[in-house]
This record gives sequence, C-alpha cells and structure tokens, in this order.
Amino acid sequence: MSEKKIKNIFVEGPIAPDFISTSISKHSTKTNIGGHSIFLGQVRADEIDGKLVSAIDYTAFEDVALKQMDEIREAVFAKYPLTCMHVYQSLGLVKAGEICLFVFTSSAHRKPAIDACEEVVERLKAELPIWGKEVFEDGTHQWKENK
Amino acid sequence: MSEKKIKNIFVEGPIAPDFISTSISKHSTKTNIGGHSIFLGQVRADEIDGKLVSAIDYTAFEDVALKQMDEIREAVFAKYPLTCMHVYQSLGLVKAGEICLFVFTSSAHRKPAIDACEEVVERLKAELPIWGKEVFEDGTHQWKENK
Amino acid sequence: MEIELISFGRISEFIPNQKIQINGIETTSGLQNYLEKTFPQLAGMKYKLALNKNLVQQESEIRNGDSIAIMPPFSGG
Amino acid sequence: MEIELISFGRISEFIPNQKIQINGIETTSGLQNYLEKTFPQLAGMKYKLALNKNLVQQESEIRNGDSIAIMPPFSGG
Repeated sequence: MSEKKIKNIFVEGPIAPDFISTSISKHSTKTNIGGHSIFLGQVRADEIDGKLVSAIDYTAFEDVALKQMDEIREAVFAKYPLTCMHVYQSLGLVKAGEICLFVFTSSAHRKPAIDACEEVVERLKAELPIWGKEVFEDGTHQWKENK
Repeated sequence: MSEKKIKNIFVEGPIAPDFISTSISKHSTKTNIGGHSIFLGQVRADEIDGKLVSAIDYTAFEDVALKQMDEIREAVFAKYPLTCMHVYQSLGLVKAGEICLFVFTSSAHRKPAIDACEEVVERLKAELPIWGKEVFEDGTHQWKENK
Repeated sequence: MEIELISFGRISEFIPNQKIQINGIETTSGLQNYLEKTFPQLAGMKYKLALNKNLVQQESEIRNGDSIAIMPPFSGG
Repeated sequence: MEIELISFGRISEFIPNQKIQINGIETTSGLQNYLEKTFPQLAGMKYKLALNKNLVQQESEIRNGDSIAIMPPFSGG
C-alpha cells in the first residue's frame, strides 16, 4: 500500500466569496485550462411550518467522509481529463445566504469540467457522511434531508 | 411592443476574480437560493505550429449579440425555475490565464442552476456574433474556432 | 465483548456515544437486531453502519474493541 | 442603390467596411452571389449575413440604405 496524503475538504463555518476568488486567481498560471466549472451551495431560509431556517449546523464523520471523497476524486480524475479539482464543505454553523459548499473543476475544454463538477456534487451529497441540522429562528431545529 | 431594456454583457478586457466574488456576495440577501452554478472561460496558451497564444482579442457585433443574448435569457428563464442569471463576456485583449467569460445562474435547488448554466454557455458560443483573434507571442495571429 | 457506538445526525439525539457490552453477537446484522431492540426509535429509520471507519456494505464480523458508527441518511452539500 | 457592408473576424481582413453601389440585386441571395464574385476569398468560407442588425435566416429583400453584416463562424466564450 502506498503512502497517500488524503486531502481535507472541511472548513469551519461559511465559505467566503473572497476565498473563492483567491482560488480562481491561483489558476491563472495554469494556461492549459480553458474552462472552469463551479458549484456553490447556499443555505436557504426555508419556511417550515411557519418558521424560517436561520442557519444550518453541519457535522460530519470526517475520517470516513475524507476517505469517500478521495475515492470520488480518483474516480472522477480517471473518468474526465481534468486539470484540477477542489472541494470545500463547511462544518459548524452556516447562516442563511452564506455558502456551505464549493466544488471547482477545471479542464482544457469546457465539457469535462462541467460534467465532472456536477458528478462530484451529486456523489458528495449521496456518499459523504455529512449531516445538516436546520436551525430555526426560535432555536428549535430539524434534520435536513437531501433530495 | 413593450419597452424593454436590453442588458449589457460586455466588459472591456479580462474579468477579474474580484468581480466574480463581488457578484457572488450580492446573492447572500437572496435567501431563497440553494445553488449557484458558474462557468468561467479562461484563455489557453495553446501551441500552434510552434507558437504560443499569448492573448485573445475579442470583437463582437454588439447590438446583434445583445439581442441574441436577450432571446437566450428569456428562453432559459422560461425553461428553468431560476432565481437569477448573469453573463459577462470580455471584449478586447484577454491574456492567457485570464478569464474571458463568466456565466452565473442560481436557483432554489441545484439542478436547474446547473442545467441552465451549461445551456447558456453552449448557446452563447453558438449563437452570439463574437470573434476571438488568437494573438501569438510574435505578434502574428489566427482566428479562433469554437468546437 | 465491548464495542464502541458512535452516532450522528438525528440518531445522536437518542443514541449517545457510548461503550456497550454485547454477548453472543458476532456480525453486523446481529448487532443491527440488537440496536433496534435496545433503541426502538432506530427500527423505523433508514440508517447505515460503519465498522472501524469503513462503511458496512455487506455482513461483517464484529470483534472486541471494534467501533460501530450509526449514521442516518447523509445531508451534506 | 447604395448599401453598407460591415464585416467581422477574418472576413474583415479582406472586406473592409464600405458603402457599395449595387444594381439589379434585390435579395440577400442575390447579394451573396455578388459578394462571392467580388471577394473570391469569401466563396470557400462559411459565413452568415445580418440585414439591418437581424440575422438572415431566410431569403430577404434588400432596399436602398440597408446595412449588411458579413460574419464568419462565431467564436465567443
């Protein structure tokens, strides 16, 4: 078995727009890239039984999630000719209107970046042990369910 | 016929990563949004007959392009339940590694944003009278062709 | 033997993390029966197990000192 | 009659913007024949016309003072 460093994807709290632009900037030296595809998850202030969601509190089984993400990353790199892929998922409290997920794929031509980005988002939501607790304005909560 | 203001999509020169993060930030008040999909076109330093592309110089038949974009916008809003859509295309010189196209769609759930973003990129490339002149390091050029 | 239970999401609200003594249980499906009897709320729910940080995809043997995670449907992203 | 020619992309390198006098040409396809004879480089190329800033999708009538854009395949984005 080869030694392999597993990449972290978790960040504490919301993902700042500045973090996203810095991440984009770093790719300007990679002049073999022709297209970037980005997906951002944003916390919705859903109304449920008359109460508004004010934040989502994320927890994860981190070790397992990172191992799963590593498998997804390898599969997606094997399937698509990507230049790079970056994934960031919030843990802890993310308020309505803030960004909780940032998936970023790049390739020479647009199609692989676009397809890979969507696939990573779908697989991440289905396969990573992460849970969102929707916290209402009055302090009560319910557990989020992915569609 | 109703009076309608046609939105501009053209920006002079490259699209700055800061512009992108500012655009993302502006959506934090729209708490009915759950997903954003972004496509960024970046100028590649392709090697053609031993010469490197150093920049692309974009020109457009602006009035016609904006009219076409307006039709695309209407069709895409009719087809997908989007919260918003923003499109920016560079004119003039954009150097290798810089961003020349920024398409940004948002919706309550991820799928419409993702599908609409891809559709806008495809239609923009096929239907908008815009031309890219690939400028080589030695000052010669060739005209770009979309795949 | 002793095993460690770790729980997540809504399951963590009625199964706190704990060490439990179990006897005569040798497999993950045996443990599942035990858990659903001990924590009746679990019986009606969808959940997955992880054994020593590996998702349980098929019947697996449980040994003394193992850690078992009980996980409701994922809702990340 | 007089019409205005506007050209883009690689076509602008051999057809400069200009006003031309044409006689006996009444439709876009007639104009196309005329242009391909006058500018032989155009004959082997793919291009589209716009008449008064509207993409020409079908045979259209040309009138005095019209503007005609000659556009090679698009390559934006």
